[in-house]
Amino acid sequence: MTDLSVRIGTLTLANPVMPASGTFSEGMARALDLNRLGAFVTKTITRELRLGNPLPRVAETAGGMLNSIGIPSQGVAHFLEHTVPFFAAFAPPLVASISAPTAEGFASLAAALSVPGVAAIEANISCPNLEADGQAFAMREDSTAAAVRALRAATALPLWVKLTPNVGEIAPVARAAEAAGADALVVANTILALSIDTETFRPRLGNVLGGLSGPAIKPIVLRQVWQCARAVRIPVIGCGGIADAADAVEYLLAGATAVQVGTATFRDPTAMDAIIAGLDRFCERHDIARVSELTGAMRTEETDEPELAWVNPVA
Amino acid sequence: MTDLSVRIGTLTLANPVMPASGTFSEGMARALDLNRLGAFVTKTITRELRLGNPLPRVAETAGGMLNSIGIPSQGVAHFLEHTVPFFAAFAPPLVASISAPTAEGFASLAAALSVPGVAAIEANISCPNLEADGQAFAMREDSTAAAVRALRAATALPLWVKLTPNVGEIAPVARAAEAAGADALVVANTILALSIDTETFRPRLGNVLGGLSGPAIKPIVLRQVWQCARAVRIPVIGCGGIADAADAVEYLLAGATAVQVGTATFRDPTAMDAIIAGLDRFCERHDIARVSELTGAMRTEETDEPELAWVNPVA
Amino acid sequence: MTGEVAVQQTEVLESASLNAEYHRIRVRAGAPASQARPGQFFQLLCPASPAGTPFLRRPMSVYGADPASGEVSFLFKVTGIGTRGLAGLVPGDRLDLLGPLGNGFTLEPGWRHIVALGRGAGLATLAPLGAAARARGMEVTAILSARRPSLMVADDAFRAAGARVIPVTDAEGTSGPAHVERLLRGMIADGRCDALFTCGSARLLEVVRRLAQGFGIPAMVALEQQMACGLGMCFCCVRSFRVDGQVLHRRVCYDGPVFDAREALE
Amino acid sequence: MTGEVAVQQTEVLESASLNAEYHRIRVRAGAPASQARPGQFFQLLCPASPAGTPFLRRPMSVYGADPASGEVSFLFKVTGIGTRGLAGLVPGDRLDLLGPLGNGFTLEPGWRHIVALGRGAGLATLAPLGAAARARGMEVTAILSARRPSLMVADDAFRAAGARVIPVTDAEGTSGPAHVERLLRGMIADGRCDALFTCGSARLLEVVRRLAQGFGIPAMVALEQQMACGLGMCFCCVRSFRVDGQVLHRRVCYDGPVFDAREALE
Ligand SMILES: Cc1cc2nc3c(=O)[nH]c(=O)nc-3n(C[C@H](O)[C@H](O)[C@H](O)COP(=O)(O)OP(=O)(O)OC[C@H]3O[C@@H](n4cnc5c(N)ncnc54)[C@H](O)[C@@H]3O)c2cc1C
Ligand SMILES: Cc1cc2nc3c(=O)[nH]c(=O)nc-3n(C[C@H](O)[C@H](O)[C@H](O)COP(=O)(O)OP(=O)(O)OC[C@H]3O[C@@H](n4cnc5c(N)ncnc54)[C@H](O)[C@@H]3O)c2cc1C
Ligand SMILES: Cc1cc2nc3c(=O)[nH]c(=O)nc-3n(C[C@H](O)[C@H](O)[C@H](O)COP(=O)(O)O)c2cc1C
Ligand SMILES: Cc1cc2nc3c(=O)[nH]c(=O)nc-3n(C[C@H](O)[C@H](O)[C@H](O)COP(=O)(O)O)c2cc1C
Ligand code: FES
Ligand code: FES
Repeated sequence: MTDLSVRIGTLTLANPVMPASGTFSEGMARALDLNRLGAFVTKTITRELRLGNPLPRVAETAGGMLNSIGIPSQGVAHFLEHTVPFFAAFAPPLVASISAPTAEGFASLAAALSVPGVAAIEANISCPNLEADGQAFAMREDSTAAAVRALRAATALPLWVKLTPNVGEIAPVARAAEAAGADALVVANTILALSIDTETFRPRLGNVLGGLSGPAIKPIVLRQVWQCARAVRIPVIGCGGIADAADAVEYLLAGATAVQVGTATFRDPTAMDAIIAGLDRFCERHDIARVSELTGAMRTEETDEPELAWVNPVA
Repeated sequence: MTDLSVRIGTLTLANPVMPASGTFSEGMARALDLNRLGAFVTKTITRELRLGNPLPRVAETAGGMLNSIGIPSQGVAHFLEHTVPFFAAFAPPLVASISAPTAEGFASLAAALSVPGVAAIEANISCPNLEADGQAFAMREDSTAAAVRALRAATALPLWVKLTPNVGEIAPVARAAEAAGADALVVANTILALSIDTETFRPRLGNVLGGLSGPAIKPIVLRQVWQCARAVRIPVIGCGGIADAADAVEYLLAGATAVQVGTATFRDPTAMDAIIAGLDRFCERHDIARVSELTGAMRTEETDEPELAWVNPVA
Repeated sequence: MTGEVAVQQTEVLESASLNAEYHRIRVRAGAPASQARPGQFFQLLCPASPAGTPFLRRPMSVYGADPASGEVSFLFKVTGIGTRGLAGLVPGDRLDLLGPLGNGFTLEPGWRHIVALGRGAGLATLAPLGAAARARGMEVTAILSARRPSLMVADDAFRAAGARVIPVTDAEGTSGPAHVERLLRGMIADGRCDALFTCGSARLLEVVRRLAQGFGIPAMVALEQQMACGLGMCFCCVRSFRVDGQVLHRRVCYDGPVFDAREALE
Repeated sequence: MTGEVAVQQTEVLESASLNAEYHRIRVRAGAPASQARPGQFFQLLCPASPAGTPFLRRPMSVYGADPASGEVSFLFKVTGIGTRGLAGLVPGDRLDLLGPLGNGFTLEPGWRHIVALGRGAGLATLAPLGAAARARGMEVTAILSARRPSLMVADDAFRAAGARVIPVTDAEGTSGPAHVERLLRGMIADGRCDALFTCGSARLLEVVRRLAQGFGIPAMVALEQQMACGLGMCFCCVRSFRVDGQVLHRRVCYDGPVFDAREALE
């Protein structure tokens, strides 16, 4: 038996595997023993009630899928009255994902959710910032810092900040979030993408653009996790295309302390269960006592001065 | 018979399908009638002789591949003495892809290659800029503008500028290239990525990081082509994950005037031939007389004010 | 949604093309799959085929499920890459099911006569209702609609269950909503319509909704929507409902796929 | 590189497991594939299997090619997802080949006795050389190296062609470079080694290079390297060579895979 526990700041998780926001809800209890999971991360909520984006909301692509669900939110009251009590019956800690159009909005929502039963706040700052022309907060260091500072002042709960992969360089954004008081980073949300039906000439999503997730994005997000983990001291939670235990190990080796699983759950709602069991077996096979030893354990040799590459390590 | 010809600035191509730089060389003549192609785009060359990156140089991923070939360049003399004469025997125009570590280096290389037999210059500005801490030129508007301005002054040949997808927002970079004198944009190069062997704990590429290409990236680059085509008036040449005629049509609908095919050629060196034939059939089936009518023909309806999405159209 | 849900590897026992458009497969599944009730569905991991590799699962109603033999069957229209892959299965192949999912049809003990009204692939969803209602001693009338007689499916299943089948088709000019409404009004007048069940046609749903509201008859509709998770987690499968004058979204996979026909919009 | 290259859909005629590690398949291909010469190779689009879906093609030497019957065969070690998929093929399945690719071995008319020296999967590459040399009236000695006798392959092909086979194995302690070098020096002394051919072992290449340089004997090595395009376009398959005191890169797929053994590094 491997010691699968990991520490994310002050929070200790029984194992490093948890669902990604928006791909998990009460319904999973039908297919999986929820007590197996390292934590629960709920669908992003906003303060207001919202219906979400026009349909169709998902489309298939090679090795992945696009979605533009939007945030169909039932608001704070519903979350406190239904979601928190439902998950209180289980052992893993509950992480509440939130979003807002302003830094102040983030802060007040985090404050409203800082109640017993909520173990941490995950701030989904990949959403558009109304104070910056609708650009996502996480696309810029300054707007990231502003949102995280406001959040930090508003809650004593552990604060996880979820970054967007839609940036040229993610390390500076990661550093800005850390400096502003984040306890952990979640890397990353979906990659902005487009798919067009060549028979109808129409976009395949009602919202035109959507977010790409699934195995297709794994090498990209893995690179960003590696870049972030080298840039900050706080834990990084990897998220992007993880479907099996080997994928999870790859993220840990790149520097992640824990992982979130999203799209894989749609193909197999028991995927996280298999990943947890697989991590245990992997560590036993490699004679590793604690799964946390894998974090950042990628081996790179000193090579000769690498030549300038046309595609270049930017960090 | 559809009219497959397209115009890229002053250059008219017999059809919109050409190879992507680095995935094409004389060797393809063994498998394909080169006269079928819309143009030839050669592997990026530099002024100096170079060996390229350490091995392994490629790795497989879900729906795609990573590469870190680097630019093993035999230099200008070899290009003028061997490459130009070889392709002179064929009808399609020859586009010379170049790279350099400084704006001045780009300019002098372009000047050296502005010879009869070279129909256009493709500037691969996804390479690191020695004057900006090794960041790729195409990651910033200012360095893009500087490189393109220097190139524009150095050559009278049509100037294609190949952008990097590794940016948060590509439209401003596209506009900077246009304003500085680019005749066309190639969108885009590979996406920076990482893959780790979980048995050896080592990166799968000798260079650690590499560029992701193939079907996995199609929805991402398609989105960027759409964003660029809306941002500029010059033609956009789409490049990323195109493997069949439907993929090519998707790019045209998103706003591309022509397409480049890279990785698909590795699985099937006759892929471009099939794409050209497929475009012809597609247009006939849809009663479209000229393939150029497809450019930008994606239909988007006026929808109700879309709700703010957690993943948001940024352009 | 009720009951246990599992990912199951099943074995294909039969795979048969029924006509130009429809196909049926039967698999050996065991519990809990074979305990699926009429109106419930499964998410099928369709095999790759030359048509392509489906990434998402495909929702498919249970056409037949027998807890005794452990067998489950599906009847489907071959439309895109997923169903084309399914139709290529041969006996001995494996098929990966997730389910049973969703809330099935309910049959109130007091009903003596129910009417099922469907079209196209919707007939596959309604089919198991025939036997279930008959087993509870109810009379069943099935008005089955298709483009032409040769594309009719599930009529045999209804007949085998002892239902009265009224086929209507475009080719014969009998499938229009006006004609169907006349048939239904006749049954209601005769007291032979204690509940209405529909699937597969927006126009027929419109007729059902009008009659259910007008005559106060319980009416259920099984709705379709593209799905990713099938477990209520992703919110891609919502449809609009009017409840107490307000429009709201419900998830077909989790809140349905069977809904009160009087509330379903479009 | 010479000759026409084509993408061909072939039909698997035979698929046989040879021992714990090696597998052989034979396909019906027709021209130009069946005109492949010893040392040339194909890029195989290996089928998906439970082990995974290979994205890139896999290089595989021609083990046998017969223009008369149009058949081509491959002998390979089952190592990763590509070769595992290949080993799962059964007669009647399709296999997509790209080739023939690369420059094969050359046999100079003046040679009377050649020596082939290989190990492991490299034996598959050398195998067709036996028949080709015999057909040109040359004597062939094949020193075939394996970990243990039960993992030896291609010895039957050499014997069938009329070659003299000297098996050497780790298990029997006969495969060390020193012993092999003694065997070779003996043949050279006897005048029975006009040219050397090697594949599959860096240590054996080292021996060959030393003897070739020392005695001025022509020597060829077939090298391996991971490939993407197979047509000289991508530069992922380079290896290092020392030519006129300078180290340079050559592409295994296009400039090779057969090279002058005296120039090949490591
Ligand atoms: C609860 C439920 C039960 C169903 N039961 C049946 C049945 O018993 N028999 C039958 O023939 N069909 C049934 N359908 C429809 C069936 O799911 C689709 O025909 C099927 O998903 C098409 O997949 P494809 O890959 O062949 O088509 P494609 O057009 O290639 O599919 C592309 C995407 O659209 C989705 N999609 C396409 N059409 C539909 C549709 N009508 N409903 C939902 N998603 C769709 C697919 O799932 C996939 O995600 C049911 C749908 C639902 C929601
Ligand atoms: C010109 C040439 C001829 C060859 N002929 C034979 C032969 O006749 N019999 C035989 O058993 N093997 C031969 N090989 C080696 C064979 O190509 C590899 O064993 C095979 O590619 C492994 O693929 P895999 O997916 O099973 O392994 P994986 O380890 O999953 O492959 C991962 C990647 O590494 C590459 N790779 C792994 N091992 C090798 C290798 N030794 N050489 C080149 N690429 C490799 C694969 O092609 C793939 O791209 C030859 C190689 C070359 C270059
Ligand atoms: C259907 C769907 C809905 C999502 N909703 C949210 C959300 O509400 N909030 C959020 O932060 N991320 C959301 N995501 C992104 C995921 O949490 C995750 O970051 C992304 O899908 C990448 O991981 P994966 O490849 O494992 O799916 C959603 C993803 C999907 C596929
Ligand atoms: C092996 C390989 C080598 C490449 N070399 C170059 C290069 O030298 N210059 C360049 O601009 N792009 C290079 N590229 C990028 C391609 O031109 C293209 O932009 C990218 O692969 C995306 O297209 P694809 O998905 O069709 O392959 C290379 C790509 C690959 C796979
Ligand atoms: S399919 Fe995910 S909520 Fe219905
Ligand atoms: S495999 Fe592409 S150059 Fe050799």
